[in-house]
Amino acid sequence: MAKIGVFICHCGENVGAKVDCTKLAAALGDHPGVAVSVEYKYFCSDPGQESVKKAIRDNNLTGVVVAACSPRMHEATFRKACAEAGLNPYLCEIANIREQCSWVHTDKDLATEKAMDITRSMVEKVKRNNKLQPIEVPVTRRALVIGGGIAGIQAALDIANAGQDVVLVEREPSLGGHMAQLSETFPTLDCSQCIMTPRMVEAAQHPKIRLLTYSEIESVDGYIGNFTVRVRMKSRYVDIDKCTGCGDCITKCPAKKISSEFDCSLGKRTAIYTPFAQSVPNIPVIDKANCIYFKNGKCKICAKTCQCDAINFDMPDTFVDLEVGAIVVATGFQVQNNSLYGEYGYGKYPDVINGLQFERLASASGPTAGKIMRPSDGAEPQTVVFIQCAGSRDPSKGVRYCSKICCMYTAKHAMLYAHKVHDGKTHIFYMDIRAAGKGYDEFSRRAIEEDEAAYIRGRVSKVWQENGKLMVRGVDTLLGKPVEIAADMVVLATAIVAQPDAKEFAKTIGIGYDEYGFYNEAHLKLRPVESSTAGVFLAGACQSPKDIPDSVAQASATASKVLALFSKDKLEREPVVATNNEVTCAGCWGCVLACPYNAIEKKDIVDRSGRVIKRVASINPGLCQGCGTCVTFCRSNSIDLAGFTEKQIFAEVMGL
Amino acid sequence: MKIVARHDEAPGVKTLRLEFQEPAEHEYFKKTYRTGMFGLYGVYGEGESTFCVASPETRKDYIECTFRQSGRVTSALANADIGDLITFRGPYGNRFPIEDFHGKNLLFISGGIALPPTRSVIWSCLDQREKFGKVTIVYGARTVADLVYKHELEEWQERSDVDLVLTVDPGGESPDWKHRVGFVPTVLEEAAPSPDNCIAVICGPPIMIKFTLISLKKLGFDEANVYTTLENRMKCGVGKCGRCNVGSVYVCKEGPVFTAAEVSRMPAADL
Amino acid sequence: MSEPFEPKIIAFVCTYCTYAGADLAGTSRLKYAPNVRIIRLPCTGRISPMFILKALQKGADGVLISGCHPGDCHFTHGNYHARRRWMVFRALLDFIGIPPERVKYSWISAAEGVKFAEFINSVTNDIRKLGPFEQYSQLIEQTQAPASL
Amino acid sequence: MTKILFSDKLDKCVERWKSAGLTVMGPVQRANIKTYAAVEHASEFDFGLILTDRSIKDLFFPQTEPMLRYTIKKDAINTDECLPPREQRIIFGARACDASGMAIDDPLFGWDYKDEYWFQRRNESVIVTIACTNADEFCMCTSLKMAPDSTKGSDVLLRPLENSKGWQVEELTERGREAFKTIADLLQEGSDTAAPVAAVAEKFDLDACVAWLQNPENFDSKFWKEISMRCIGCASCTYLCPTCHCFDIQDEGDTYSGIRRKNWDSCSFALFTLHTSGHNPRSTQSARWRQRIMHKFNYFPSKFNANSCSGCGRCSRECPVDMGITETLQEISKLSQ
Amino acid sequence: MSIEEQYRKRAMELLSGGAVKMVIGYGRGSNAERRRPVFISSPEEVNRLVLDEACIANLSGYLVNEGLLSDEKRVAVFLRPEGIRAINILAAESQLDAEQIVIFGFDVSGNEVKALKGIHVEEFEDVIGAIKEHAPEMGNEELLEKIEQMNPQERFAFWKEEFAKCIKCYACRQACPMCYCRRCIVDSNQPQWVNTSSHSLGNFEWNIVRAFHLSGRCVECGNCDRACPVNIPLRLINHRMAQEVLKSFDHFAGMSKTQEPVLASFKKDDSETFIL
Repeated sequence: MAKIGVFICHCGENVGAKVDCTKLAAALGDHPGVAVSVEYKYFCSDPGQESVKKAIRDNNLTGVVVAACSPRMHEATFRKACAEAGLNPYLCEIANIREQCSWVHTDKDLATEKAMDITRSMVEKVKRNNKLQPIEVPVTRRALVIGGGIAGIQAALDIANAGQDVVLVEREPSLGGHMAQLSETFPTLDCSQCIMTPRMVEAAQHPKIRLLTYSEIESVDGYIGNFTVRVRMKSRYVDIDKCTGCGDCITKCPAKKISSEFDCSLGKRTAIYTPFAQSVPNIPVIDKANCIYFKNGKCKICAKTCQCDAINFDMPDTFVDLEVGAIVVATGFQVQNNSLYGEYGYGKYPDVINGLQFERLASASGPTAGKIMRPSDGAEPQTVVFIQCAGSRDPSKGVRYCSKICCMYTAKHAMLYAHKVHDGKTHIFYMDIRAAGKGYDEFSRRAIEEDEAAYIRGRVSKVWQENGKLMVRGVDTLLGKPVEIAADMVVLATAIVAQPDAKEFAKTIGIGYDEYGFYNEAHLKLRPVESSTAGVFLAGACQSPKDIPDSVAQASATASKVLALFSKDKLEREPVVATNNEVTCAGCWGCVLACPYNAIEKKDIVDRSGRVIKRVASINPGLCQGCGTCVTFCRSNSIDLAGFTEKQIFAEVMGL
Repeated sequence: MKIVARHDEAPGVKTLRLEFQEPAEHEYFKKTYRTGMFGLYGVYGEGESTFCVASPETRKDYIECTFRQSGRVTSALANADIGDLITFRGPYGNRFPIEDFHGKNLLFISGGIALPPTRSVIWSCLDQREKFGKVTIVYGARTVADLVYKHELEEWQERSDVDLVLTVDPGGESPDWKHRVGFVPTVLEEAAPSPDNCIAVICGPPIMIKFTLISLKKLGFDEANVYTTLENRMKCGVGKCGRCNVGSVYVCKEGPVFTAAEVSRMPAADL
Repeated sequence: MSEPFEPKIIAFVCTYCTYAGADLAGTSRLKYAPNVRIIRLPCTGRISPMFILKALQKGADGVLISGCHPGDCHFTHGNYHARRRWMVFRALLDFIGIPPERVKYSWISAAEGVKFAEFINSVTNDIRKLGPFEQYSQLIEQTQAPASL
Repeated sequence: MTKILFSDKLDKCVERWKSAGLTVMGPVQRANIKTYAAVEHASEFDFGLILTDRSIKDLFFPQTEPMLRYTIKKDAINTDECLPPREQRIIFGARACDASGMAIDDPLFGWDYKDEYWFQRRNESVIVTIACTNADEFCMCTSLKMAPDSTKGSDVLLRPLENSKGWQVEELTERGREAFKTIADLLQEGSDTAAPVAAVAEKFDLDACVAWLQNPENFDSKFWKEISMRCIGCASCTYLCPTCHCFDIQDEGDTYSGIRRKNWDSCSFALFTLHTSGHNPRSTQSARWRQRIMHKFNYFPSKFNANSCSGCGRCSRECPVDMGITETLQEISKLSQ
Repeated sequence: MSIEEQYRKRAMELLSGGAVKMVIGYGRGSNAERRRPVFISSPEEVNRLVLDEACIANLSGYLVNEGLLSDEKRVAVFLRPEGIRAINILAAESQLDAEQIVIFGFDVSGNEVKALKGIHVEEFEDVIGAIKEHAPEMGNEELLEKIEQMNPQERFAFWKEEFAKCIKCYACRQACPMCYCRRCIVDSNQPQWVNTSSHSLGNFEWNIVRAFHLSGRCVECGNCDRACPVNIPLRLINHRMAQEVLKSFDHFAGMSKTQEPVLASFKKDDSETFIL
C-alpha cells in the first residue's frame, strides 16, 4: 500500500543509550507498508538529511517518519528536507523517541518497546497523511481603524506613514475621543489639547487616511486580508463639502441650552454644534433631537445664516462599503455612571462630580475656562474631597478590576487644584496608591509632598449636605478612626468601563469579549494586540483600562501587526484547517458556536432553480486556526481537521 | 491477487491490473470467466467492494478493474501500489451472450465511469473482430477529464473498423475538445446506426440508462436486442445478503447482464 | 506468581502545553514509568470521546487526557469546551461502569515537566493497583465468537 | 394411545440430552427479555410465553458472527476461516411460526452457493416445537395459511395436554426421532388428551393480497406512501423477524489483525441500497417498506415457493409506531375487494 | 367539551382555513392500549384524532422528515411538554423554524389529560420551567437508585447484560427526535469509530456514543425506551446525563428556542474538580 521510510536517529548517545536503535529499525522494517527502515547517528546533520532525501528519491517513498527528538525541535527541518526531495512536506512526521522516551526511561528494553510503539503508531498516521499545500489568502492593503481617540489616531498615522491606506472611522462629529476632554496629562502635566490637536489635524490631512467622522460600522464580513465593511455615515444635515467651518450658524442657533456631552453636562451647547472649538473636522452637525426646526417645523435660522448654503435638512444617512485587509479596533471606554453609589450623592448633589467632569473644570478650554468652580453656585471650592476607587475594585457594586488610571489622575487633580486654588485643601480617600510607570510614583509623591494633598487610606461611607457643605464621612484605616470632612466639592474617581454597546459591537465585527465587555486579546501575554479573530487588532482602552502612553504603545503595536500583514501580496498559512463534508452536515450549527475564531459560517445549498435545499456549515480557511474543537463537536462526523484527521488519529491508536 | 499495473483514468478513477498468485484460482477463473461477470475486490481490514471485471474474456491472464475512489474499500484500493496484494472473489453473475452477437452490428453506449463493463464486451468483440458487423461506440462523460480509458479511446478512434462517438455534457468541454457536446441519449439519436441486425449494449448511471432506453426505442431497437448491466450495491455476491434485489431478481446471481426486455419487467422505481 | 502487572496506558495531549511539558520532562531528564503512549493533538478541543473508546478497544487499562490550564489555551478556549465535554463524558462512563480511575484528566503546562512526570508515575501506579481492565477485555474477547445471549 | 412426555420428566430429559453431548436450548426470560437460550435445567424454560421477543433465527443466523480472521504481516496476509463452533443442539419448546421460519429460509441459503454457516447449524439442531394453546392479537399464522401446530421446520411436535401435565409427542423427522431415542425410556404411552390449539383469527385474505401485490400497477400506488408515513426506518421488524435474512459483511480490527464479520442488515435502512454514486434505488422509506412487503409476499414466493413470513406477528408486536405486516396486508385486503 | 373534541375542532378550523397543511396527532392503534401517529391533512379526517392518556409518543421527530417543512407552510402537532422541549431544541439547532409549528399542547397526569395553553413554542416556557424545578416521576427512579448504589464493576456487569440484548436495529435512534443527522456517526466508516457489529463491544460503543450525543439534548420523552424491542432501559442513561448537565451547568434541555447547546458553550468557571 504505502511506502514509508523510517529514519531512526541515535542522536549520538541521547537516544542510542536507552533505545536499541538496531532492534527498533528491524522491527519497523517488518511493519506493513514500511519500505525503508534505517538508523543513523545524527539525521539532523547535513549528511543525515541528505540520506533521507536520497532514500525518498530512491524508493519513491510515500511518507517519512523520523524517529528522533521532539517534533518541536526538528519537524520543520525534516519537512523541509522532504520537500527538497520532492515529497510533500506534510507527508513527514516525527516520532518522539528522545524527550518522551530515551531521556525519561531507564530500562532499555522497555524504552525500546515504547519507541517501537511510538514509531509504529506514527507510521500508521503517516500512511494516512494527505499532501497539504499552504493556504494562500490574498491581502487587501487597506486598514480600517475604528475609533478616533488617541489610540485610533496613533494606529492610523503609523500605518499611513508606512505608506498604506487607512480608513479612520469615528462615530462622534469630531476626532479626539476622551483625550481631547482632558486638561493636563500625567506625569508631565502638559496640556492635553496641545499634544492632541496636532495629531488630529495630521490624521485628517494625511493623504493616506480617509476620515469618516460621525459614522458607525454597520456590518463586517469576510476574513483576514479580505474584509468587507459597511459604514453608515450619519447625516450631519451640514454639507461637509460646502461648509467652511465659520461657525456663524452656531452663534445664531436659538436652541442654546443643551447640555454639552463634551463638557460632561457642565457646559451648554447649541443644537447645531461642534463638540469643541478645535473639532476635526471643524464642521458642525445638527442635533436632530434638540433642533427647533426638527421639533416644530419652524426655525431654519442656521440655514438662513449660512452663506455657503451648506445646511440641508433633508440629508439622509449614507453608506460606504469598504474593502479592507485589516481592522484596528480602538473604540475606547466610558466612565461608569456614579449614581450606582447613592451614598456618595452623585446626581443628587451637583457638587459631587466625577473625574472627567473635573478635567473639564480644570481645562482652559472648558466651560469655566479653567477656573475651578462649583457647579452649584460657581463658587471656588475651598475644600475638595477626592474619592478613589469609586466603582473600581468593588465586586459588590462596581467592577472587580482596577481601572488603572485613577490613582494617577486623582493625584494630578489634586495638583491642578492646588495650583489654581492656592489655599484650598484636598483630601483623598484611597485604597492603595498604584503608581507603577515611568515617573508615576514620583508624580504622586509630588502631589503629597509639594501640593499637600492629604491622602487618607480608607473608604467613604456617606456624603450628605449640611449647612451648604458636603459632609464626607469615611474612615481612616491607618489611624483606625472615623473621619468627617466638610467639603465644598467631591470628586469621584469613577471606574473605567467598556462602551455601552461594546458587546453588540464585538458581535458585529466577530471578536471575543470578556464579562465586562472589554475585548479579548488572542493571548494575554504573547498576542496582546491581536483579537481572537485573525486580521482584527485591538488598541487602547477597548481592551482594558489604559492610560495614554499604554494606549499609544498598543496602537503602534497594532500598526506594526497590520504592516506585517500588508508586507506580502498573499498571506501564507499552515494548512492545518478544518473542512466540512457538506453532504453529511446536519446544519445544527454547534460548530459555529464552538469555534473560537468565528471561522464557520452558515451556507445555503441551493438547487438549480435557486431554492435553498439545505443549510450547512462552511469553514473559512482564512480564519480557521486549526484547533479542531469543531471536529469533536460534530455529531455526524462531518468536519475533519487536516493534519490531524479522524483517520490519522484512528490509525495512530489502532497502530499502537 | 497481486497488483501488476496501476493507471489513473480520471480524477478519482483508477484501473488496477491484477495477476493471480494461486494457479488453481487462475485455472478456475479461466474456466469460468465470461464477459459481463463481476467480482468482489477486497482489502483486509477495509472490506470488499463490487465491480465488474473490466478486462475481456479474450484476455484471461489477468483481471483489470476500474473504480472510482469514494468509500472505505475503494480508498484502500486506490492507495494500493504495484506489488501489493488484494483479494478477489468471483467471477460471479451472468454474462453477455457474445456468441449470439456473431454476425450482427454492435452499438455500445456508455456513460462516465460505466465504460468498464462495456469495455469488457468491446474488447471481447474487437479481439475477434471478424465475427461481427459494424461496431459503433457512443461514449459520454460529464467533462473531458471524466472520460476513462483515454488511451483506448484514442486507439478506437484510430481504428477504421470502429465508429467512436465521444461526447461531453454541455459545459464539460475543454477548449481543445473536438468531439460532440450533449447528453448521451441526444447524441445517440444523431449517431446511432440502423436498428436492423444490431445489438445494443448500454451501461451508465440509472438516469442515463432510463433515457437511453427511450431513445433506443424511438430509434426502433427491439428490447430483446438491447443489453445492459446493472451495477447495484452488493455484499455477498452469491444471492443471499439481499441488497441487490430489484423486484424478484437477485442482480448478483441472475444479473448483472439483462436485456432491456427483462429490465422493463422490473419495477422501474427500484432501479 | 508471575511478574507484576504492567498497565497499558494511552494518553491524548495537546501539543502546546502538555506535549511541551512532556518534552520539558525529557530535557530535564526526569524519569517516569514507560507505560504511557502519547498521541499528540493540536488542542484539547480536538480530543474526542471516541479516542478514549478506541484506546480501550486497543486494550488500554487506562487513558490520560491532558492539556493547557484554563486561560492558557493557545486557541483561547478549546480547553474550556473540552472540560465541559469531559465532565459529561466522565459522568457517562462512570454510570456505564467504566471506573473514573481509568480515565484521568489533567492540566499540565509547558513549564510543568515535573508535574508531567509525577502525573505519569502516579497514574501508572494507580492503574497498576487497579489491575488489568478485565471487564473491558472480556467485551473484546467476546467479539471473537458469534453473538449469543 | 400416544407417546407422552410428562413435564416432571423434562429435567431428566435435559440431563440426558446434555450427557449425550447436546446443548439444550429453549424459551427463557432473562434480563427483561424473552428469548431462546441455552439452559442447564428444565426449570429455566418458560413455556408460558406466547412467543419470545427475539426469534429463533438468532440461533441459526446470529446478529453478528466471524467469517474469517486475518493477520496482516508485511509481506503476507494470513487468513483463517471460522465456521460456527461445532455444537449439536436441541431447541426445546420452539413455536411453530419460528420453526417454519427456518424452513422458509432454507432454500434461500441453499440456492447456488450453500451457506455453510446456516446449514451447519441447521444440521446440528433438532427443533422441538410446542403447539400454541394461547395466542395474542398479533399472532397471524392462520392468515399465512399456517397454524399454531404447523409442523413445517420442526423435527418433533409436542401438543400440550389438557391437564397441563405434559405433551403428546409427534416425531416428525429422522433427526427428531434420533434425539428422542435418547429419552425413549422417559416417554410414556398415554391417552391424555391434547389441549385445543389456540384460536388465531384470520386477519387478512392472503391470496387477495398476493394478487394485488403481483399487479404491477400497484407498485406505484399511493397506498405505499400512506401506509408507511409513520415508519421511522428502524430495523426492529426485520431483526425480530424469523425469516428476514439480509446481512452485511464488515471488516473490523486494528492495524495488525481483524475479523471479517457477517452482520444482520435491513432493507429498512436507507444505506442498505445506496450506490457509490449517491444514487439510491430505494431512497424513500415508503419504497423500503414496499420492498419488504413485496419481497415477502411476491418476490420471495416467486423464487422459493413460499411466503417469506411465518405469521409470528413480531413486526407488529414490537413496532415502535404500531405498524407491521398485519396492518399493511389488512389494508391491502381492503383495497383488493 | 372534552379536550379531544376541542382539539379536533381546532384541527378542523386550522385545516379548513388553510392555516396549517397537516396535523400530526394520535389515532387508534392495533389494540386498546396502543395509539399510533396519524397525519391528518384534510378537515374530513379530524375524527381520526384521538387524545387520551395512552397518547405518550413524542411526535416531534416527524417534523424534521425531509421536505415536510421546506414549503414554509405550517404544521400542527400534538405534543406533551417533552415534545415542546424537543421543538425548542430542534429550533435552537436550526432543524426547523418554530414559526411553522402550531402546537396542540397537552399533558397527562394519572388518567387525566390536560390541555396546555398556547400555540407557539415560546408560550410554554412557564410549563417547561416548572418541569425543570419539579421533574415528574419517570417510574425508573428505583432502578436508577439501585444502579447508583452499585460499584463500577457491578454497574459494568449490569449494562453488559443489558447491552448484550442490543441488536443494533437503531430503533432508539430512529425514534429519537434529536437523532436527525443525515448520516449517523455509526454509518461514518472512514474511520469506523463505532464498531457496526452488534457484538458486546460494538453494542457498548454504540450506546455510549448515542448517550453522549444526547447529553444536554435529551428531553426524556422516552421514545427510545419504548422503541427498544429488547427492553434496554435506555432512558435511564439519558436521564442520568440530563441530571448531570443540570447539576453541572444548570442546563435544562429545551428551555427555549434560543438556548445554546450545552456542549458548544462554556463558562470559565465551569466545575473541574476531576481534573488533576
